[in-house]
Amino acid sequence: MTKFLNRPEDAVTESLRGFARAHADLVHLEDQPRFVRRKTLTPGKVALISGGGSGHDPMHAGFVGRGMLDAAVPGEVFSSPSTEQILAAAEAVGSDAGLLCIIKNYAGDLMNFEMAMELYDGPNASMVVQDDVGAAGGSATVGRRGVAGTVVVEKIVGAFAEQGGDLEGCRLLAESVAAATRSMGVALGGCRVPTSEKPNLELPLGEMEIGVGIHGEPGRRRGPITSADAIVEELMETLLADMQPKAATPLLLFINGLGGTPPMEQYILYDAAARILDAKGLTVARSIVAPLCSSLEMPGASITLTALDDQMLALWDDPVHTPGLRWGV
Amino acid sequence: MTKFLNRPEDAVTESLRGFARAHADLVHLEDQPRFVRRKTLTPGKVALISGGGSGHDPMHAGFVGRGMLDAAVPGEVFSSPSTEQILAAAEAVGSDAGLLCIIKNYAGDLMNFEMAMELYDGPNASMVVQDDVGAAGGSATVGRRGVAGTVVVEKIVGAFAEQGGDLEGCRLLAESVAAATRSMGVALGGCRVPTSEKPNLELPLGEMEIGVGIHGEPGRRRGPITSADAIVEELMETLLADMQPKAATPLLLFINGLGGTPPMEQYILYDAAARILDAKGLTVARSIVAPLCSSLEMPGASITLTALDDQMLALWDDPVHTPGLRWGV
Amino acid sequence: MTTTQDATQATALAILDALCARLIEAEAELNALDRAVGDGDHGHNLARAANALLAIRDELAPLSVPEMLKRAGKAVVMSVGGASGPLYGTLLLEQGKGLPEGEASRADWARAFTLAVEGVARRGKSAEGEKTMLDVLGPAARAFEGAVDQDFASALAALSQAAVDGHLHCRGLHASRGRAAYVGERSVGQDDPGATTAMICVQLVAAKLAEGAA
Amino acid sequence: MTTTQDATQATALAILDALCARLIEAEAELNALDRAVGDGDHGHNLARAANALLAIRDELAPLSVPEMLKRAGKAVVMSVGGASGPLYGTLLLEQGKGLPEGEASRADWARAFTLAVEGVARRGKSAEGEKTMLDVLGPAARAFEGAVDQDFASALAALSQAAVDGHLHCRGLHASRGRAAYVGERSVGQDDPGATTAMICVQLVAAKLAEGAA
Ligand SMILES: Nc1ncnc2c1ncn2[C@@H]1O[C@H](COP(=O)(O)OP(=O)(O)O)[C@@H](O)[C@H]1O
Ligand SMILES: Nc1ncnc2c1ncn2[C@@H]1O[C@H](COP(=O)(O)OP(=O)(O)O)[C@@H](O)[C@H]1O
Ligand SMILES: [Mg+2]
Ligand SMILES: [Mg+2]
Ligand SMILES: [Mg+2]
Ligand SMILES: [Mg+2]
Repeated sequence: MTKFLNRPEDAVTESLRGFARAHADLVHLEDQPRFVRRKTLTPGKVALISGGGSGHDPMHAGFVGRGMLDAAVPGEVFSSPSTEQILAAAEAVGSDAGLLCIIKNYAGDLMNFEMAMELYDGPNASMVVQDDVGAAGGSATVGRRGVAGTVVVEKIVGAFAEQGGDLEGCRLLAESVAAATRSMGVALGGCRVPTSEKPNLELPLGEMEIGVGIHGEPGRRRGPITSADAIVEELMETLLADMQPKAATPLLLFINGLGGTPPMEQYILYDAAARILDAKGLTVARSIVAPLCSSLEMPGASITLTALDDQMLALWDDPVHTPGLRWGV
Repeated sequence: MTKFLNRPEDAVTESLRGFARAHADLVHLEDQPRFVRRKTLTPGKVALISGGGSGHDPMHAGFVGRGMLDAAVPGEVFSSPSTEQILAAAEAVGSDAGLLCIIKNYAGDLMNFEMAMELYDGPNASMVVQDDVGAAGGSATVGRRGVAGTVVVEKIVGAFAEQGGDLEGCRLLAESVAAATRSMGVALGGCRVPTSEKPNLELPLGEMEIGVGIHGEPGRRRGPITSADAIVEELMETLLADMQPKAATPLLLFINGLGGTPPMEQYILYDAAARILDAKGLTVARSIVAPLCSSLEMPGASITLTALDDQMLALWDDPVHTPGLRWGV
Repeated sequence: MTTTQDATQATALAILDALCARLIEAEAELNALDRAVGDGDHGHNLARAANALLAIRDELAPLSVPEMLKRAGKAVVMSVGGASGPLYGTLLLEQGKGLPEGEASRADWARAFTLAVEGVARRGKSAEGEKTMLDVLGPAARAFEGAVDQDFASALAALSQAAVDGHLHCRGLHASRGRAAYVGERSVGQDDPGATTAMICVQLVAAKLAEGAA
Repeated sequence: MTTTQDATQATALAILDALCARLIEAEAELNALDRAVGDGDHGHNLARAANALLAIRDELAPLSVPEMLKRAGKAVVMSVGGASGPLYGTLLLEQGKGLPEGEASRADWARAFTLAVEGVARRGKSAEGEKTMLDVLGPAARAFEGAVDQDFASALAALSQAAVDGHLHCRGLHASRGRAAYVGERSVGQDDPGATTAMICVQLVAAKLAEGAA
């Protein structure tokens, strides 16, 4: 396989070992059951945990640190972590102030977090991110998938928890940010799970999948690759139609690389998206262009928009110091 | 082409426009002639400029900001910027304290920087990074290529200039850091320049190029892809044989993704490299794992080692606030 | 001297071994099915479940059958991950919980199976007709309970046939649960990975029990 | 009324136009040659040079030939980038500097060409034998200077032939300058992109002058 691997089954283990060592100033890796937690916890703070299948780095382990998560629970590649892992992470970082689980909307994640919280003994709450407007079906029954918008929730609520927000406040804020957030992706090719011989999403050369999920789930439309402007226009139209932001609302515009698309192209997409928002008289208040919720080496990108209110905007700007996201001095 | 593009010829222009807008708090883009400079210059500071072909993001434009570069001069993809561009950047950021050019060792970069400095009117100095031990030939006549080690030079000397280091001090430090730095890359596939129909570096599936350059230049050996451990061992043996670090020397271990290799694999490589250094009794003092000197979407990575002295170590830790590299609070 | 109790335990362990072997063997095939809905881990998840069970086999061996099922279910629930970990774990756990301690009749077994399938539906917040494992498990449980008064071979045949029919019917459904729900219309005509493993497991259990009964 | 001066200017402009057209046309082919050394921009760089010259054509047109060459060289040096921008720019600039203002003899042209090639070598800190454009330009300049006393057609033929021979000889060399130096032994047997453009340009200039002379 065209990958740097020893035994494919060990990919997540070795990668997390390297990750924990490279960022030993910020995080600590527990094994059996496996989770990543902050090196030093802040007593009395509401603890934030998230988790899900691996292969979306830096999400979530890369967001453990000051101003974001207290623990992250990585499953196998593209596979929900187990109940046991989530419970162990909760017990390690949960405080009397409470524990908030930020869950992406996938059946496995939902069930495992739910069962872990049934077993967890402290005050806790959960919220589910469902920001992906790209899929063809699903929303009526299972809701929408949780994708890159999760990073926005983790950043903003992470800052709020750091400032002393209480559990119910954190949960409500997380719900508000999630409700104000929409994402949609596009892939120009597939990605390969280390232990699989075949790619997830088999796209003929020159075709793209509009509305793709972060595991290569099919989207709403497949067709020949068109210009960056035309692609962005299709994504933005869908996002904006669903979101209906008011003209004065400050928007966060987040271009997320899916892994195989270099920064040069991510910035081309950003430029196209910003031009569209300008033309509609909408305001880009904050921007981020980076592969924060990736899909292994998938060539593709997603666009996330969040309609920020004043509180969210201030919390977005608050310092964050994690392996995968840093700012504020 | 499997890329997000409008007119391929406009890729660099549109991407830089997006970049400058997304990071308008930190940088400013000039056009005709084109360069990126800090939004606010620090008067009296030695100015640092670098530049080279585009396609290596975040290098160099992503390193413009506090604690690193004052200006970056991006050429077309994989092609040196022109004399005119470099001169314009120099004139925009150069100060009475002087201007230091950090140049990667490629004929075009050397000549264009040299000519620009012949025309530039203020105090200036230049230094050339040649850290790549991977190539088969070249070093006897043209020296070595400049690759990811350039980032280390820019970071450390950037911090020194910020602290008030003078021009000759900056130049000498840059030379010392460069002399203490070695890099070597490996590619598992090629990359495609937007305006080209064909990939740079045509590797049969399942083969790797050991010692590859950051434009897909052939390395010293081509062969079947082996395990991550075996690949890292080959790179590390070559680096360490050339470098001969003393056991007590604090090392910077920098795993650089070339673009198409996801963080999961970069951390697997880090883990392998760190284990090798441990086994040899060498000390990993600082670590960084990130695609900082990429080659478009090339699947591959490079390893950079720098033997840090106390001054370099302290300067490495100094705050840096650029679009592509941030830390320190 | 072998008691009925021993025989039942031995049968349960033999079925456990066979199931684990079969799931480990089917890993690649099940991953491929799951890849069609943009995922690809169903085979890994089930193989992980099988390995988790084999790892505690010595611990399971001396237990009574209901305790064995509960312990096995807990291990799968806790350690496997994915959607199928909790779901198949719940199936085992609830099957164990539904059996009386001591001697259990065939009717007890059938009843417990129905209760276990209901437990899965609760855990998944789902129902038959949504193109999941429930579209195999539900009909299978009903068929077994309906035929349990007949001779054992016929009851097992009905169980097995219902699983196959359920799997076939499931293929034509439009997914509204799990990852496949996002595929929309494109899911129609494709096999659901969880329904496929459910059929494989039901068939294997029926065949093993039939062997024992013959 | 057309003066000799006008005629020379017109010839120079005609050559400029032909060169630019030829380089723009050859872009893809030259990129392909450069890709073999892991780069792929030589064609772009030369096309950019051609376009930079076409963009200032109106400014060049009224200039004397030496001034025209200097202005053209400066434009290429300043605005093209890559290694070939400075090198070809220097070639034009030094050719212009090497010519006397006013009427220039063929010997003056040949001398200036030799000086210009020396300028390129200085700029590139390189010499013949390193598998670069110099391996075409050097022999071409010597051949022209050596044959300039013969009739013009023969001198041009010698110029053109030397470029072709230089290019062929260059193919067998081991690169020790430019990007190709890193390819090591693998460069032997491959054409150097800069040497190829040098041959194309020398041949085209010779052919154009021969037309004019005929
Ligand atoms: N809510 C649910 N209720 C019942 N079964 C479900 C549900 N969600 C998923 N499934 C079943 O689980 C199978 C997928 O299992 P698996 O691939 O192991 O987990 P994941 O979906 O987390 O990747 C589906 O094919 C389906 O049969
Ligand atoms: N130092 C040098 N001296 C002379 N010619 C050189 C030198 N370096 C490169 N060249 C020539 O330049 C050509 C490459 O030009 P180009 O591809 O445009 O620039 P770059 O090498 O910067 O990509 C080479 O084929 C070679 O002929
Ligand atoms: Mg999964
Ligand atoms: Mg080049
Ligand atoms: Mg699955
Ligand atoms: Mg080139």
